[in-house]
Amino acid sequence: MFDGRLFEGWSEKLTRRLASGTSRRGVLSRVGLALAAAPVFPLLPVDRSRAHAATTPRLTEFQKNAQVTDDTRCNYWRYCAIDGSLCSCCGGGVHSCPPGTQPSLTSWVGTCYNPADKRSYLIAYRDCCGTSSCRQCHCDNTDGALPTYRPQANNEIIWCFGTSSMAYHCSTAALVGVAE
Amino acid sequence: MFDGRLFEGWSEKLTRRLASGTSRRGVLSRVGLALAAAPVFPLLPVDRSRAHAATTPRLTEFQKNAQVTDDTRCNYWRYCAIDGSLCSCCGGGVHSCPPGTQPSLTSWVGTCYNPADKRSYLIAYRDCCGTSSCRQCHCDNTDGALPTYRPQANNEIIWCFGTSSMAYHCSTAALVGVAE
Amino acid sequence: MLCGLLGALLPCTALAAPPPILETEESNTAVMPKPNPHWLYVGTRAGGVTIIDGDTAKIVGTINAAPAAGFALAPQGKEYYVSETIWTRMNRGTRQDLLSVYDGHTLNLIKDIELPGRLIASGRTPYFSTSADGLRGYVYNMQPASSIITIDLAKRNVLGITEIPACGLIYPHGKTGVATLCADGALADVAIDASGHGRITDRIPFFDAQQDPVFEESPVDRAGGQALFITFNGMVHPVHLGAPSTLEKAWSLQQAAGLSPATTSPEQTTWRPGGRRPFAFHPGSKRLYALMHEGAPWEQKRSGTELWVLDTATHQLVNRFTLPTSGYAVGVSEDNAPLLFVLSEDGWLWVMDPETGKILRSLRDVGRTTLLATDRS
Amino acid sequence: MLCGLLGALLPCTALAAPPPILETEESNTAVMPKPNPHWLYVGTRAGGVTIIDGDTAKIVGTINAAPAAGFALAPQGKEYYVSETIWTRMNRGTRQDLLSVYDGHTLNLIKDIELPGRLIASGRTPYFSTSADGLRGYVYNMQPASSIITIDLAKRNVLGITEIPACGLIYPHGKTGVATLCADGALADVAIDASGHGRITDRIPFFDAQQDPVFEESPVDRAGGQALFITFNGMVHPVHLGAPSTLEKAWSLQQAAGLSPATTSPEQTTWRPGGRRPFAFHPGSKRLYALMHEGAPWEQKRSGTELWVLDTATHQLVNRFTLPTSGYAVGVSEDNAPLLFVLSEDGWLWVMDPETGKILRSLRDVGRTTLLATDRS
Repeated sequence: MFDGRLFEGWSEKLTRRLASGTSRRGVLSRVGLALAAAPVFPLLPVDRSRAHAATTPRLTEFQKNAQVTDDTRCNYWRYCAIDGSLCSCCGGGVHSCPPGTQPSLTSWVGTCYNPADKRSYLIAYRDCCGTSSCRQCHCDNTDGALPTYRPQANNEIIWCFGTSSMAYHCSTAALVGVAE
Repeated sequence: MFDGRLFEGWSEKLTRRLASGTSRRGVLSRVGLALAAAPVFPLLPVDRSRAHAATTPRLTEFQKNAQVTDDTRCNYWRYCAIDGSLCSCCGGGVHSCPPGTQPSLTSWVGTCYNPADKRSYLIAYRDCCGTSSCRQCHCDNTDGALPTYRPQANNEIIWCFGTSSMAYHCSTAALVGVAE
Repeated sequence: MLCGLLGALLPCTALAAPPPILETEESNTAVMPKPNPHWLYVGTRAGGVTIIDGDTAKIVGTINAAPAAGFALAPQGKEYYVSETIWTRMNRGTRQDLLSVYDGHTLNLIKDIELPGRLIASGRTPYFSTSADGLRGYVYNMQPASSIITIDLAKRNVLGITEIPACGLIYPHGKTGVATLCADGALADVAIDASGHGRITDRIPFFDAQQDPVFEESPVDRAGGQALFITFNGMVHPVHLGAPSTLEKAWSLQQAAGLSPATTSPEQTTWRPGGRRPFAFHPGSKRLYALMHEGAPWEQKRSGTELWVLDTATHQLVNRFTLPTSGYAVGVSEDNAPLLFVLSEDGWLWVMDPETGKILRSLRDVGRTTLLATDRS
Repeated sequence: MLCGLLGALLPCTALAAPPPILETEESNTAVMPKPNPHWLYVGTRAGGVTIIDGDTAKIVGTINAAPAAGFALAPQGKEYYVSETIWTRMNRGTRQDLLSVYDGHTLNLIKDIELPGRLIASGRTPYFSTSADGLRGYVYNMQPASSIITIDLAKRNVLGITEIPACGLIYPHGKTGVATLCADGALADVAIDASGHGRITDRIPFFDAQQDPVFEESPVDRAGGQALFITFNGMVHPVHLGAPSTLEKAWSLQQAAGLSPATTSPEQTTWRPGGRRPFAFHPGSKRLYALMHEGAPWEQKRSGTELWVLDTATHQLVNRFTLPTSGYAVGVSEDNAPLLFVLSEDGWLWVMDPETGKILRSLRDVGRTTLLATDRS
């Protein structure tokens, strides 16, 4: 169920960024965890292991209860690994930060199953930062969430790297590609 | 039921402070509200109007339910006008600040009725300041509590004047005299 | 369907066109929609001012604010103002008293205006307010002498300090008028000149500050200069704010409902106003909304189990609404099709029809409310 | 009684000696009592570390801490350390990463040691810890390169930075030993010299970091160097930390209870470990305490409905305690008459007898726990 065009669109950005200069490569080689600080999209390994064939999905508890219509509820399909307040409840949207906040330049990533098209997608969870905490619609979903030694899948880090303020406000869930 | 000795002991401090220099008097005349910034005891008007004769008390709702044995509960008699966390629940005591905090040098004041001896006492509510909020045993009693234009009876002000930090931690209730 | 017709020859899923793959998305930041009079501004104990659209009961945005902040709006929501105190090291370091100016469209910080001080207390409307035209800001200070700090909001600087000995709180009216309340139970008119300096010009004693004080959150229509100072017992003292201010005939909330007026007697259990912000006034209809509970004196912060609707022209009770959960703060939008807002101690916002009391919408987890504001623009 | 004998001649109250008038009081500040091993240190989401005496379930004191702080103790509670990040203007201004040192007797701030950085995340034990003798502090940093900042706690200065590429978290042992966990499922030994600089010396791969990772809050006895790295599925990997560290035979929590081992299959509903801090280890008795719930994989933060007691020598379940409210974090005092502590998501502390599971004492409104610490002194 891999869609080459869209996924390549996403990985193309990745490749462009990787080629954008020696200094960044220098940083990346030190990071080692495929985690980058500054670019618009985070540098991520593709999560192959948790992808599901469309025909025979073995669903997690979250996936069994996931819905595709209301992005202000914790069981909206994209929120499979979100930890925090939903920006959809705070004046933002599923991939939009509320006014007065900035999206983090890095993010953690989940692989979520969309019950409508039975595909799995890569979701970048970007924190929105800069203003008093929203405190609405708090969710703590943990499908595929990993400890800090796998930071790109960790939802407890305040992911406000690269923003002018690290005050946590809420979290978004942008679709960044199809999981293999 | 006025006890001259004890009350004079308290008012003596007051008088000493009033006589302690021109500069302080200059401040006091500007304040007008009988509120002082620095000394150990706050400068207070005696609350005559809310005192009760021991023989025929007309009790407020708080006074009817007040008890004299457990200073970690909101209905302890001295807490008739307290707003905040009880320091007795936070590692301090009824007139002691918990470790790492400082008592405010000024305070708000209540007149509370002691059901054990049927006397009314002046209670100085001093905030303890300097460390993260305690959050235990929150009470909001309002017997005789007045708006900010009567600050000496106001329990919403953060009374951390004169301490090195104004971070609110909890509130104490020191007995400072007998009400007339 | 073709696969159905073909029966078992091909499974249906194999022939149906697969749904299109969802498109990838960029992250961005929303801006504020055009303000409307049904927006409600709610300050909470934990900090932050939440903006909620009463027409949807959804959050539109959040303005950053420290705990114990004050809040005010420019007309038409062009700017938002937060008065706050921040230390360089959280609970230690250098104290900074600030008036933080936010852009109404982006909610981005425009400027921190440094203040010479401010009272730090659980946020109340008359600790920080603006003139009716929004050109001047007034910050109440007490450290420990009482004063008003006047700010030029257009030039973004502090004009000056006016001492108001033995008085406190700020009730601006019109372009430059300011009233305050005093420890002896008087209303005082304060004249503040263009340099921010001034003095008390008049004093009108009208209440017993010790036995039956007026609520700090007494409602004032800044544009019209109409104030309703309401005592703990429920006596309404209408005052036309001006230079000098003029007092009108007082009336009783209980008498408006056909009851005896409340007294300070501990034995008298009756309906009394109470809560964090017990009153809201709608200038167009001259209606007063009051959170009421049954109880004894000195329970002035107790939440209301009912919301009373009163006609301030006839001094009559128009309606009584039972609340779903006890109300802690009430607000009413200032337009001609108003919405009524009740915040409860347990964190609910109830959006109500002011004519019928019907719950139109609700929002939970709003947090413990301190400030509540609406704007007519 | 005289008044009784005199009967109606005089009312009893007129003759009885009036009770003495209560004495006036001075305000003062308490100091900390002598620490004992039954003290529990609880960090909360809202900030602050609360010290609770398990023998009374009462608060002894509170150490100031910003949200997302780390916490560590000097031996015998002589000093307390908070690693925290504070901006000069709350949510704006200059970032300050600090290791704040508090006196154990007065809880007064002794010094803020400025740090070159730290990871800002919901506080976890292996983000900030000390050597077993308390002479060195280690702060985990990731911005975005992973590193360990080593602090000389006696001299109160930063020694140096050791990069640990592709690894994270800090598990100190002994005087100078440090282990870390890596993205590829290995444990790495880190040698850090007296200048605070160092490198990874050994790597022992032992778990699948993607499918069945080990919990961050896996228990480690720093003094003895005994670690129990436990996976989401409940496989216990005993490691003797050293230079190099050595791996012992793994065993399953479920098998210890006579069940099949848990797998990553979504279809398998079984007893699984979970919570904010699901494990506590008592070095003296070699017993492991684990918060367990019935559920599917990928619910690793779900609170435990039961607390399991396991013998780590025999790999046998010793006891199962049903909890009054679901447990979020567990701790056990390190003395020979230990107390068991369970914090619940709804803010309760349950103090339990580790032998019987009996609730000895409780405290409510503790707040949402992040960190939990005990000390053997």
